[in-house]
Amino acid sequence: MNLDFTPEENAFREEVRAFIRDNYPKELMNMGTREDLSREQFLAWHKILGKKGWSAVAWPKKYGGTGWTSTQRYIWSEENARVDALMPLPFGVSMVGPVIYTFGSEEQKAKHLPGILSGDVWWAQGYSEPGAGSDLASLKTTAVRDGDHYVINGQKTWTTLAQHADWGFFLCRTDPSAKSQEGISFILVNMKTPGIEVRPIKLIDGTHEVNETWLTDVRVPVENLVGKENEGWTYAKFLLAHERSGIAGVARSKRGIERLRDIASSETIDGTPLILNGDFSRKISQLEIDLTALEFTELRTLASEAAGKGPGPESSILKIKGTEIQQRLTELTLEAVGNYGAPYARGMDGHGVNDFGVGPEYSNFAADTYFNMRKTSIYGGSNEIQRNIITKMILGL
Amino acid sequence: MNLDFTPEENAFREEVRAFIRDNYPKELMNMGTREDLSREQFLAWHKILGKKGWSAVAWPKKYGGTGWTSTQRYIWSEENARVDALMPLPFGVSMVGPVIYTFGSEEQKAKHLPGILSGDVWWAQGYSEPGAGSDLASLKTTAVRDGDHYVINGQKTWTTLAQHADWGFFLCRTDPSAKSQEGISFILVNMKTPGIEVRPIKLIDGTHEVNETWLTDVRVPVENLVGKENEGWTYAKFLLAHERSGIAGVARSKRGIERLRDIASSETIDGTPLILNGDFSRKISQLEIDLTALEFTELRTLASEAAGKGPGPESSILKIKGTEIQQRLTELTLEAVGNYGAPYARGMDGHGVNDFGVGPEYSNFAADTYFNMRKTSIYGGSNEIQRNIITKMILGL
Amino acid sequence: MDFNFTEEQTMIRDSLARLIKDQYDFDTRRKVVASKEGWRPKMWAQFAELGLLAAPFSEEDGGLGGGPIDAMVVMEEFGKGLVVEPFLQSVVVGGGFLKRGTEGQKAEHLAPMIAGERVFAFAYAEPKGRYNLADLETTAKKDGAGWKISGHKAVVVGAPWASHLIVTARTAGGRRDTKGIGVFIVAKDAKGVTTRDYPTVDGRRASEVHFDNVSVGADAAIGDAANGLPLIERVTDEAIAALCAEACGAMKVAQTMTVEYSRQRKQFGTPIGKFQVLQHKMVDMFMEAEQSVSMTYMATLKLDEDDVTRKKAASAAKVRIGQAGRFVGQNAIQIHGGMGMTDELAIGHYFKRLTIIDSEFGNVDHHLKRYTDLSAADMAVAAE
Amino acid sequence: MDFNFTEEQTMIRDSLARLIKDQYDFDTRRKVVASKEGWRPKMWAQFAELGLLAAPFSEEDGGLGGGPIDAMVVMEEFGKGLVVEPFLQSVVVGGGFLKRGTEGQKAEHLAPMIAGERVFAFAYAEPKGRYNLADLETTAKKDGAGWKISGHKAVVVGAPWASHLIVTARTAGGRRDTKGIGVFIVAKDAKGVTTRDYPTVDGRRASEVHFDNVSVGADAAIGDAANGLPLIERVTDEAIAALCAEACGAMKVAQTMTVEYSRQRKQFGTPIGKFQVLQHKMVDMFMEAEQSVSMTYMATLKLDEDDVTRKKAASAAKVRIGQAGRFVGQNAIQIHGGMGMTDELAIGHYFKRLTIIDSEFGNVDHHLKRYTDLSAADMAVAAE
Repeated sequence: MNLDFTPEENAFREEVRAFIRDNYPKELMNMGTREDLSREQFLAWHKILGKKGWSAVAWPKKYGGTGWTSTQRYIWSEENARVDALMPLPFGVSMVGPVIYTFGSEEQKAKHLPGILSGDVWWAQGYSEPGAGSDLASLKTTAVRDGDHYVINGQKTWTTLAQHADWGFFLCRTDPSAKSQEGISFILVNMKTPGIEVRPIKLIDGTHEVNETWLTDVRVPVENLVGKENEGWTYAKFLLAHERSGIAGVARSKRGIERLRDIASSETIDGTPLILNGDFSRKISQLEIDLTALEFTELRTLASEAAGKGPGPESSILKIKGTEIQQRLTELTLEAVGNYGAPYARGMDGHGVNDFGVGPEYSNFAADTYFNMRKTSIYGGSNEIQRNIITKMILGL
Repeated sequence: MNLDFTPEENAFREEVRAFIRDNYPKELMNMGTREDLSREQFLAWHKILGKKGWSAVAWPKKYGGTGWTSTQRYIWSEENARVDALMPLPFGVSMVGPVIYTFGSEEQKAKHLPGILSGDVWWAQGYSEPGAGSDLASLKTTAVRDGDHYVINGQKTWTTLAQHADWGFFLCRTDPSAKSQEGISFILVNMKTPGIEVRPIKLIDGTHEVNETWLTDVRVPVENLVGKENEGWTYAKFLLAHERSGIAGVARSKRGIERLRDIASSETIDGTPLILNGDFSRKISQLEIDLTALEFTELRTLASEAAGKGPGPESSILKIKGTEIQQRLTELTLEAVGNYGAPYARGMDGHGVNDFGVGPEYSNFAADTYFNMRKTSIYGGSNEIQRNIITKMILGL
Repeated sequence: MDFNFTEEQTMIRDSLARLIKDQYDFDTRRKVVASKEGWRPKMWAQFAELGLLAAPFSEEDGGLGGGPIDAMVVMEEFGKGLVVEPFLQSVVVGGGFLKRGTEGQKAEHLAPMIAGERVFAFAYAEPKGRYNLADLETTAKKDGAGWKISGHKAVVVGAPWASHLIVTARTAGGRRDTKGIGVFIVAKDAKGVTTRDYPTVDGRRASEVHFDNVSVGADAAIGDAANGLPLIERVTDEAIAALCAEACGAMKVAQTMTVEYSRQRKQFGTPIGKFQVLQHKMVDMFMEAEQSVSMTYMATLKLDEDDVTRKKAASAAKVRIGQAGRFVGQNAIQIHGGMGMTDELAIGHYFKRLTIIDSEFGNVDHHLKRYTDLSAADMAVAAE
Repeated sequence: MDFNFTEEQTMIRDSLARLIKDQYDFDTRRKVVASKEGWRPKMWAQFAELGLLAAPFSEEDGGLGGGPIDAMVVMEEFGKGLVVEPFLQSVVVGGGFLKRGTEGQKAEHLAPMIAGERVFAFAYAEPKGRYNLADLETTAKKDGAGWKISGHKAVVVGAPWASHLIVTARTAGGRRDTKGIGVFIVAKDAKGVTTRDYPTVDGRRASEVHFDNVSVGADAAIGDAANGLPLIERVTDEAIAALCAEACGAMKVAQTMTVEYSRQRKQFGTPIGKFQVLQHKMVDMFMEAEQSVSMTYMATLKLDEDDVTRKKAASAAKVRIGQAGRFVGQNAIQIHGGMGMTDELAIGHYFKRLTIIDSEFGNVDHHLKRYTDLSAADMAVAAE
């Protein structure tokens, strides 16, 4: 047992740090938790990484991934978090990509993987439906075979950032007589296909981050089916486990704590910096300690994955604790800014940072970010669902 | 709305304060949370109150109770808590007494109420059975009619302080064919009857506070049946609601916080009193604030009871919050005494206070009391059961 | 001891509840909040007509003879309806200062405030003062018989709707000294007053208010301009009690809405209200709301006791309610799931209001410390 | 980065686990704890034979070439078995000081300690010192070449079984000064040493130890008698890491025992392990235990980094494990219900041990403050 990095790993860190320093767009530094950026802003870093061959850090080399070890990926996320980088969105690289290269046809791989890697194609996720939430198996959207096409009808919801999407992956019921989790298929859909309508859902923080997606007689070529018909549930579960494994967000939360310390050094309480206030500084300490526990739990999980075990139910722990920490972090940040948590930046004219001149810049989105982050314990399988998973898979109850 | 006491109530407070000052046994002051006292010590104050006519504060006057208003009872418990008085045990006065005067025969009232009031007769509770716990309806002890007698067979557990008991009240199954909650009867049993064996259960704090009670062919006259045969469940529920209503323990916890403040004033941390340490003093404040919330919740409940509503599901709130506070109080007390929480007073020779000369006197039972108080969220219907009750009765889910 | 409402209080509550139900449904509120004005002066006039603005004042002062309990009743209903109009700012705080003013001040300000014609906002917080009422950079300098006020007040809730401001300012001593603080009435249209108006995340409006050598007369000072902090603390504690009542109203609705939602929403074929984990969370939400009501009664009933008792009561209530509001709000969203995150459902707006309530007039940490410091002072006195 | 155990470490763990299973079952432990001696010197001899006492020392020092990871492995198994014998006191602390002593001290003390012939206890805490290692009233006064020690040490765990004590004492400066502290080896049978032995609530034995002008030679002092605190802190941090490992072992057993109990115990006709509320509580217990393991690895692996890193790591681990131990212990009892309260079931004894672990070498509050102070110092350095 040891925590040492090898000389090669240290050299790797130097390399990626230099690359980030030289290539990361300056104007996008420290914007990592903002949700209302333009398509171009979201994709800028992804495209740079795509050219470098670093956009898919967890993919095998043969599909265009980096083939990095888990330690390299750990270093990579740490170095990106230093500038709070806007990482490639998960829908392509972390979600549909691994499904395609694991279960897809050669044609699908050839057609879709390059666009995912380069950042030219934006993907949307079509899992959830109104009234379904964490219970994916109850879905109602149907895909009916009609010659060389599936005809899809139904409604998806929480399709994150689908307003920008070129393609989407949708879970559809292809065998209406099957039991709840069977008879589902995993289908790739060009979002420009007639019959698709994306309607914005406004969230409580004022952002347009998610959408409802209505599908009316949407005709999709059968070759867009991934894997076998009626076996989509297997791919869906595979995807969800992959989604959870990145969700701990340790490096980003570390950066968040640094930022919180900066804020608490600027804010004063009775004339002294808030950071020197025993109550507040100990809350930061507690958060940092909890984050350390999560970090080493993730490192242990990565080590056991590297030893050949795929992402297992342990990833549920990372999801639960990771989101609890992210939420607590935004809660403390809002607390730190005091009275200036109240002004509603998005409610004013213009959306740039502090162009409304109320309070210090770091206070501008403190409340909105706190509100927004409540989603993290709900999405990706709510934290209650994660606890159910651990109950079954680990405790065996 | 107001918090004022009437002149009569203020006069009442003076009266009871004087009575307690003049009559409460000096050697039993501040022993209220100890569980390993002698029968005489347990009964001393009860007997004094019995002579004065104040032993049953919640009973109607016609049965020998005080007939006091809820405000008077509130004052009474506050004044007793000032000396941390050893109050009359609940088994007679709070539990079986109200069942007897509400559902019992005239003979039963005449025979049993005087001994309960005077403190001459010690009662034990025979509700729980091994493997049943909070699920009272699953009980297995049987009472079979045989001429003028019931013949009781079975095993009870958690019979608190039954080693001193003269009489017990037992729930027994009289109709084995009935559904779980029906077919149960409420029977009074003289503990000296042949066939009863009381075996001690040692608890984790080293005390002998509870017992197993084995009943083998115990013959009990049929006139000891309370109310109607097979309707004992009704009386049992009545009793449980009464049991819960006193369980908030506000006055006693107030005294506990005072004592904790005293301890924290004696203990030092880096040379200054612990009470001046921000962390610790704020924990005391939080506890006191939570206790204030409980106190006013209890006052509101009492007011609505006084307005004619009996103890309802609201008493579950008092049980949950009251026990949480009692547990937190003992936890903080243990924390306050530092290293001297470890010595095991009961493991040494002799049982008097500090006759073993280790650490300050207030530290002697800090750990044991903390361990012992874990029972409070388990007994009287566990706090999980209380939440189930609120779910059903108040939220209607 | 008595926990009953008077007939008048019950009447106020019922008629206000009816008015809100009829004219303040959630969709209407959303429209109002999104409108240019952000509130409805006509609604305010109706509140005045109903007697709400007069309720907590003595008859000599032109009120209906009520007091803090009446304000509590109003604020709880405001909390239930997420009402944005500035009862707290104008009636509880503005009125709270004015009723302790001179007869002249009452005649000039209190009467039109009660009539709904003048609206007050409380300009006390400053960019660097956090929750310390005495941490003031705003100054009021003697200028003949009157005063000249300069400074920057932060997040003055309700200021865009106000005709007048109650301003705290330093008249002597150094920043954070407890002595040397005055309270002044300033017309918002006075020369030298500039405001930057904006919405708040919980659907209200506020302003940054700048005072640049604003001249006011001698009659602008309320109470002792050399030692106004005790009065400020008293009125602020009254505001805290009223704010706690608003939080109670919001919590009750958030809690019952969540129970209702859990009854209807199905997952895995079962209403989610059948899942024990969610049931117990909702029980805890219920208990938090109940205890908040208890604390609000307590703090309100103790407003007229001695200073230390009043302050401890107000701080205790604010602590408990800050914690309860966070618990109730967060769990309401969690149990609502994705729907709870949407702007279109009311629940998120209750969550947001409860969040901001914690930061108004001092958050949990601030009041836990205040309570602790007061307890220590108490003990020191007892030990003497 | 590597989280694997060496073959030797795996072997130690497995053979120790077997030994405990065979000879340290719960009923045997109860009898031993209740016996006059309170421990089994023969068991200690077996531990020595197995090489446990030699495991964490270098080969030059007569050990097996291991280090803190080996101590961690042993302590986790001790925690699982609720082993009372003083590995922490004699090997981790005693050995921790001695291996940094002179060659003479190693020859005289470390070798027989490793052989199991000498047993050490750590006399550092004082009645009024709480968790401050520098808050010492015990003094060591220069006396010719040697020293004279006087004072009262509180709750010296394992002292009744020890042949020797490691004593911290003030050699110069005032109470709580960080300089002027020495560390001394004192034979327990030395003239002037008196002990009052007693059991502890978690089944061990401890003593109040009084030193009345106890004479020791110059070779009794370990390291710099004028500035021993850095060494004391280092060894204490090593003890904390080992204690955390013990807590992890205890938590894992408490957690799995509770799951097992919930499978068998029925209520309302259903195994209580089917109730979702209890399931999620047990999930939380599991997560707490897992995170404690992570923190223990972290703290153990950072023992040899710079002082600030080591201290922060040890304090962070102690905070997290103190909180986890409380959560796991309390909920284990709660889910066991009445049975959890009985002396006859093992679970209550795990709860008691976990409770006391929090207070050993500083509780949650102490270490949260230490961590925070160190972070502040870190930031100040970074800002320079």
